[in-house]
Amino acid sequence: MAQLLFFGRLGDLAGGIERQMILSQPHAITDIIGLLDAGDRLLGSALAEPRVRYAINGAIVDGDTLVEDEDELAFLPPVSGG
Amino acid sequence: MAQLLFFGRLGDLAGGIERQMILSQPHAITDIIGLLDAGDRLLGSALAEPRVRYAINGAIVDGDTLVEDEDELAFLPPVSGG
Amino acid sequence: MRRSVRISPLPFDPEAEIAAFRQSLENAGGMVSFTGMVRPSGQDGAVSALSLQHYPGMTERGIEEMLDDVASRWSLEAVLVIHRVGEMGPHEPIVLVVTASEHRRAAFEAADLLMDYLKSRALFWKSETGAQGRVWIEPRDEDYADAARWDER
Amino acid sequence: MRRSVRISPLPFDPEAEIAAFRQSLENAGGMVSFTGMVRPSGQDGAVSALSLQHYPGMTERGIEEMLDDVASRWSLEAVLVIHRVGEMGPHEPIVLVVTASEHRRAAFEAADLLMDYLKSRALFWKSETGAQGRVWIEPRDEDYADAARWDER
Repeated sequence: MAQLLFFGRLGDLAGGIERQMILSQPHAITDIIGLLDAGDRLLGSALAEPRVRYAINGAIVDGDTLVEDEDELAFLPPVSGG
Repeated sequence: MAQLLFFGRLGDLAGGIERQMILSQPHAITDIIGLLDAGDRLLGSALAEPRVRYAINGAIVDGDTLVEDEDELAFLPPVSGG
Repeated sequence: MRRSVRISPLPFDPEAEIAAFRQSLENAGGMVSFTGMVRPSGQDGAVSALSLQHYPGMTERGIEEMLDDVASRWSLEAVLVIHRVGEMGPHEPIVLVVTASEHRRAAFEAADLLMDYLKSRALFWKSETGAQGRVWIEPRDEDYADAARWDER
Repeated sequence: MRRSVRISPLPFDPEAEIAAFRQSLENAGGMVSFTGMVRPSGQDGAVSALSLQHYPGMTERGIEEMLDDVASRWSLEAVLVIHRVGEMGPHEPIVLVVTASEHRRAAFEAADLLMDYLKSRALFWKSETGAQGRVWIEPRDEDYADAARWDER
């Protein structure tokens, strides 16, 4: 089961910071966004914004990268520290 | 009586930070350096170095400025704070 | 370069941290600190609360990489970074960066770069709760420009 | 801009001063401090004591003029300058500059400029006593260059 993390305002749209997703086979991140978009257009379009970055298991990756069932996939909107 | 102040290493050469000098008439600072030089060549040449600045009553002035008998004349070598 | 990074939901006392840091110094002649506080008025008027979120593990690794960069640019004796997360109110300290070096320029520049990075590149997400409810904050254009100053060097 | 300048032969506690300064702030989001300490090894090897002399009245006026310049360049909430004079030993604080502003850039730049000025232009004369006896210190070329950075702006 893949762990999905939604940071910042994405967590408000997703209704929580964490969500699980069962991936019977590896999926590209863009495909996963498509699946989420099918369930919630608002969330899907927010995740597809160009300023949102993706990380798999704590490393920044691009949208073509495949997510496996044991992975942690994080959606990172623009940051604002300090 | 004019008050002469010697800061930094100039005080070591002058044998103290303060010295009094009776000026029966106004003298240019360069003349006062000449008088001091006559008594102590080491002090005189240190005071004449181009990096030494002069202040009369707390205001920076140049060497032509006249010092009166009630004035405070300070010799300021290069500074080094903080 | 000695380094210490702490991300915590607990309040911290900036001056107690600065004092302990200073006492630990052996040969530094200069120490620079930056303390960031919650401003009582934010982008959207009066702020009643501020919330900071991070990505545990990844945020810390990102800051450690910034410190590798800092260590490669300047000769510093020590660096301290404390960043608060969770909920906090007006005037509470959010972030503290302290740097120490033999001569002051390195300490100033390192603290400046670290703050630029923390504001615009470190993985923190900030929201302010005011009269209009909760608003997520993004870096100001000025923050991106500040951080970009270090890219060419 | 609230301002406070103190030149004193008494030791001071930098962090107690920074804490009091921070508590006084009303709307600043950032505070920068620089603390200068006596380095145990100076230009001439181990330093056993350092002595700082000033010109009472004229030195204070010079610093007030620097603060006029600072106030004209940046929007700051408050500035504090403390400079010690007289005799002091290794690790003792010599100088403290603290600045606070709404956004951090002004606080960083103002503290940086004030330190450049204090090091190279303010009326202080410093001597170090080490193995070779007492040596008067003059600014390093770097200090003059640092201060000159602000002249064109």
